[in-house]
Amino acid sequence: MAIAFAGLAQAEDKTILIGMQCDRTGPTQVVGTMLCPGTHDYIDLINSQGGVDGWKIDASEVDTAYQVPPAVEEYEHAKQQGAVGIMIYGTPQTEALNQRLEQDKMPGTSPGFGIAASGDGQYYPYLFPIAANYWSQGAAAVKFAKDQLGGSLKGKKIAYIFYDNPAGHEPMPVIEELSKVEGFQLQTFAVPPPGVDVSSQVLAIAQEYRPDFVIDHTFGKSPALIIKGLKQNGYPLTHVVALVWASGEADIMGAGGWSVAQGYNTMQFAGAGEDYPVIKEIQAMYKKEGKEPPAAMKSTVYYNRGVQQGALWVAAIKNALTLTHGQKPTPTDVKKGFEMIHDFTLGGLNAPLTITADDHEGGGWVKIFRVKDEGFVPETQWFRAYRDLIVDREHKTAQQMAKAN
Amino acid sequence: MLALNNIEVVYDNAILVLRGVSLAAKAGQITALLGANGAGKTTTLKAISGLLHSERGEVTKGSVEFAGERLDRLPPHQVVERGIVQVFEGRRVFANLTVAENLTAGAHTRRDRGTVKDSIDRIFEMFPALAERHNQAAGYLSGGEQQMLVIGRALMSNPKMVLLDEPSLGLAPQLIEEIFAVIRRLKEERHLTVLLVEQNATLALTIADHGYVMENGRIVLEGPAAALQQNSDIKEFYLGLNEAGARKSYREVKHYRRRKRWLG
Amino acid sequence: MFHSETGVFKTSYAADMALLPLPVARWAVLGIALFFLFVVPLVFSAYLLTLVNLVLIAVVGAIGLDILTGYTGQISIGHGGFMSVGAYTAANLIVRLGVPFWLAIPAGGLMAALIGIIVGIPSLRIKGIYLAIATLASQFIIAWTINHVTWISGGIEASIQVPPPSVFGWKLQTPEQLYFFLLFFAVLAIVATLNLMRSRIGRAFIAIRDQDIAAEIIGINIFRYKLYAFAISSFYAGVTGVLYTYYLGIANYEQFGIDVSINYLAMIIIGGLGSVLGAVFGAAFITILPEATRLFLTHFGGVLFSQDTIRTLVPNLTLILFGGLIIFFLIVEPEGLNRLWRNIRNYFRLWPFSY
Amino acid sequence: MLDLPWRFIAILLANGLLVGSMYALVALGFVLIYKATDAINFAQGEFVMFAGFLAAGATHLAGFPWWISALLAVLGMVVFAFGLERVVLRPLLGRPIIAVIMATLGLGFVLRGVATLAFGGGTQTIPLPVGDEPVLLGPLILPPIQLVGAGVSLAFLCGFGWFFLKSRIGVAMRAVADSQQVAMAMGINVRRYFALAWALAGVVSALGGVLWGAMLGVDNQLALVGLKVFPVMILGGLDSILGAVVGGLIVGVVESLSAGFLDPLVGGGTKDFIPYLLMIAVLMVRPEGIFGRRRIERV
Repeated sequence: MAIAFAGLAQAEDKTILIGMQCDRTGPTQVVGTMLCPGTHDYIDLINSQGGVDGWKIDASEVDTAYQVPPAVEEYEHAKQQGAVGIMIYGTPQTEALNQRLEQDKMPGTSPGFGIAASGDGQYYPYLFPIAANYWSQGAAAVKFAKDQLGGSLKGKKIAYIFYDNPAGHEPMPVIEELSKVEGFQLQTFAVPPPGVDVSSQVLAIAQEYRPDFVIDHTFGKSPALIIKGLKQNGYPLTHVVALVWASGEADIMGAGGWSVAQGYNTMQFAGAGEDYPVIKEIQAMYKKEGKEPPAAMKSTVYYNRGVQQGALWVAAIKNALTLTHGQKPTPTDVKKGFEMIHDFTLGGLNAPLTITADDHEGGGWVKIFRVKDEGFVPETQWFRAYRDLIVDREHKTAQQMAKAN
Repeated sequence: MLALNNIEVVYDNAILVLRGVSLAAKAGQITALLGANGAGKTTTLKAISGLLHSERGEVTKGSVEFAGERLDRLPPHQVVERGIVQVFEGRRVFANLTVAENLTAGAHTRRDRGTVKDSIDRIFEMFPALAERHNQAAGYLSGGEQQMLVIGRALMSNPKMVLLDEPSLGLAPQLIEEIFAVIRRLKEERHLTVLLVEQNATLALTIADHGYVMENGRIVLEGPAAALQQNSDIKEFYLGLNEAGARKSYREVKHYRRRKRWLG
Repeated sequence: MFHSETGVFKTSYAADMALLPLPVARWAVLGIALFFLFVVPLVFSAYLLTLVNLVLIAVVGAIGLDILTGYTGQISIGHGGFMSVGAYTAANLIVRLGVPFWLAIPAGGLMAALIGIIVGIPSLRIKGIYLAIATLASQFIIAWTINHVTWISGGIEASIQVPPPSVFGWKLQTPEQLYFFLLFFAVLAIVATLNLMRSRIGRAFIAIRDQDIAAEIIGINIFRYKLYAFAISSFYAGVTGVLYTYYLGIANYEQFGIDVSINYLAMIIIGGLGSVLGAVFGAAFITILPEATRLFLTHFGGVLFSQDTIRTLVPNLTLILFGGLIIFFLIVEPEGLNRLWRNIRNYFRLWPFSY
Repeated sequence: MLDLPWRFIAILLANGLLVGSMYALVALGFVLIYKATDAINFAQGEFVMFAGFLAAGATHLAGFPWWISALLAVLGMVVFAFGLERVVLRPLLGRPIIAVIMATLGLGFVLRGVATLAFGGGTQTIPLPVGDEPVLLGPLILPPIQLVGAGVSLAFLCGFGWFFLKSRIGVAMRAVADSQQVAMAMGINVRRYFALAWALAGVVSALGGVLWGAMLGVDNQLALVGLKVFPVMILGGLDSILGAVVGGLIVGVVESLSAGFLDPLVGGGTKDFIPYLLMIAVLMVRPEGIFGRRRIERV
């Protein structure tokens, strides 16, 4: 039966297939249910405008529930159906698929998570983080703290509160290294899974350690609890910066709404809010079809990241089609297409992203949005920090990995 | 008052345990049901109290009637509401509940909740040993005290009739006498109807008015207690008395024949 | 396993105890062997083979859990933990010492067995729900340890990338190449367990499950056999972990969470507790269920729902089906898929004289 | 000894006690069912989540004020628990423990799927009329929602404690837990009490859902609260209400102190892991938990 299905999908004309992994169930479902509709909507928008040079895009979604075996299974499925690449979701999944991508010469994207060193396009030729990885995020957080604290971190105290899993550990070495460079004192506070109670860590930060700045790299329920807890302990939220997965509307809602989170700084690799041309276009598309825009759109942080993911794939395919002169691109063409993305802003929703064969991260840009009134207000421009240090670390780690294997 | 009319009990839709048992217990009397292990005495009690249902047993033929009403289709709590309460063998107290709580649980079906406290006091009068330990977990009572407690607990439901299953089992002779004295008193003072299951036939027949003997799921002998006490078979098999001292071979033959008749 | 007893007369106990007592069974096994050796690899697509491969890995783990839970009656909600023990043991040996697969796999199993014995020690004193939660605790403790001891986990990412296994100099990378590798271990697990359960140890396990105090009275050292069961079962789990590691290319403890432990319990319940064949059925069923739901809904759901609804519906319906089937089998068919299979088989048992 | 950070310790202790009493509330749902019916509800976390969704849904979809929403959640959970007992648990009576464990685990999956389909995948709030300004008590800083949560939890725990110890129905429930057969012979309708136990667990879950939901926001992650409860129950003893309270408080305090003092030493989160270690240690010494009753098994 499955063989027949596979045949059906391939029979459609002029369609370019992308495998798309999602997490609509499982521990990170709050992200997936908001992010994936964004990707679909953007691709629907492009298709409704006639596709990319006449090619329709089909993002074939599968729920992996944040587990690795289904991710591998689905990767194989997508590959067999002739997908030109795969949107991965989840750090362990990225690690598991990395070897396969290289072996099959299939491009895969891991926006904002995955293997930090994979920004190095030489050693990870088929893996595209296409957004600031955890190292860049950590460095940017330190830079933001430095700017907020008057340009110097000498003798200051910074607290790093993190989800106690591998992804939560990832930015730590960068922040530790920067503590030596910038001369600040660093203390780390772990939130073990499932992270439904962080009150004692918050007390330890606000009552005992009393840092000048807090960097929050937690997931799930914890960010909301940290916002609420710090607030109740009288710690100023303007001195808290959250990395990208502690920066969604869900976290603000969980904390008790916008009024509670006033001043909280969120780090974004896609713009937050609805005020972007592409979002307006999607809304117009829904209006034209006489449908309500999806509820997920209200959760702008994750939804916009979904739109961004879709847009970057469309951009890569568009580039690939220039290489093939309108013929159906191969996965390798799409890889090259990604590496041709230059100064791609998507009307401000995206950082000025430039991906090259060396830099698959696209510069490591982020932007801080602060909670103000009933929404996110930009606090900084798109920026990046300690770029040399990050790139150097990416190279070194990638080389080590290459040697080990 | 209580009448079993030719009942048949099947467990698990397969095992026939009672094969047509008929007996009657007259109001205000003690009726003894005697028989060896596995004769079906306890099953008979369960058929009356409705507890068969919880053990996947069923009354497949005949009827159980109490004061003119059929009982054999009722769930156990409704049987209790109609005034029949069963006391298990083996002194099954609620081990983790205190003595007083055990008694309260016994009064569960009573509507007149205000008077439960008085009833508890009356039980304590009847069994002073329990009064001393009213706040202790029942699991820590001695065997005799536990037997008193289960009888007291049964009385808490203000029953018209009590089904007593082997109250003497595993108790010291002196305690047994005490318990039996209480049973007799209950009959005399409260006019309680009692169906007493016993292996200890001597004792049972001393306080019973009427007696039945069961074997292999049927009644094989019945009569007034006094008559049964004189029955030579009863004497031999249950009272442990020999007719004569000498054991001769023909007596063994006769024994076998009589035994066979019972098993028939 | 396969029965058509008509015309077969056993003349010795040995014949009665034989693994495949009937001639027809031998033919059936031969047929199945031919199917898996030739038809599957030649006809199935790479994607279908990926599914089959995941089933084969799951078969090893499910049989292992069945030895403990189905045969010995000791519940474990911590098998995910044992799998990660196997995975990291093997990954470290492979990456640091370059150990070949035929050493890495038993090594992973043995380490898991060792940890399993430690977890099993409380089973002497505690049982039922308490034991279930103690095994759950072991899962948390194992995960915590791997996450925080970088000597085990190979760094803060707690992921170790592993090169593919090489057999006689062949690197096994594609689903087709890995298929025979995994098939070998799945068959080994099936045959070994069928034999184990016919042995003295297997009979002791079943005695403990059915009535542990009685088993002790007839002279079975319960504690020792419970530990055997834990050791053997976690050995299988460890091997499963290593197979996953080879298959996925990484060892990562996050993929062996509680959900995995529950998945494996679901496999043996839906398949039928205390039956090797049931564990195989269950492993296949649970592995294929999400895929089947998805394919069905994406291809036929369009009549009723919009694409967007289907995307939300598929994963959640899979959850509901998964949970619902567990409940359904527990209530309606406690002996699981295995029973359904036996019903079919019994029909043929006395064939052609089935009256 | 004297240079210990006493103020910090006091803060952590107070925090641990507050959180612990809310753990105890969730554990109570579990204990109620185990005590009365011998069944283990591994879906307790999902019960809490589902109740949270009911309350949040009533607030956001139907626009009810918070107290009507909370009431609806209680009612909804009671009805749900009744139905569940009848459809799922009753057929499993007398089956091995693994059957009930797996059935409730399966139920957890069903509830997660149903909740997402019915209420969406986003995070919803339960706006209880509780302020955000912390209550200052000497050196202690007490978040009002936690105070309310702990207060309600303790009130209910005391209420249930009284109910179980003193009321006629409570005595009957304990009698059923002690011996179903004897309870039956005493005229206690055992099935009705099973249903009652599940319904009470539904009430407790609804309270837990509203309180925890107000604290954490309502989404599927709310079910994770259930995971915190296992060490609580085992420590206290599965069948003891007092045990649930004491277990909850112990786990709360141990977590709080270990996060405050142990974490910096080992560089990782020990909060979740220490209660489980403690639990295993207690199991080895007292397999029935601190307040649990020892079971006598018959061959």
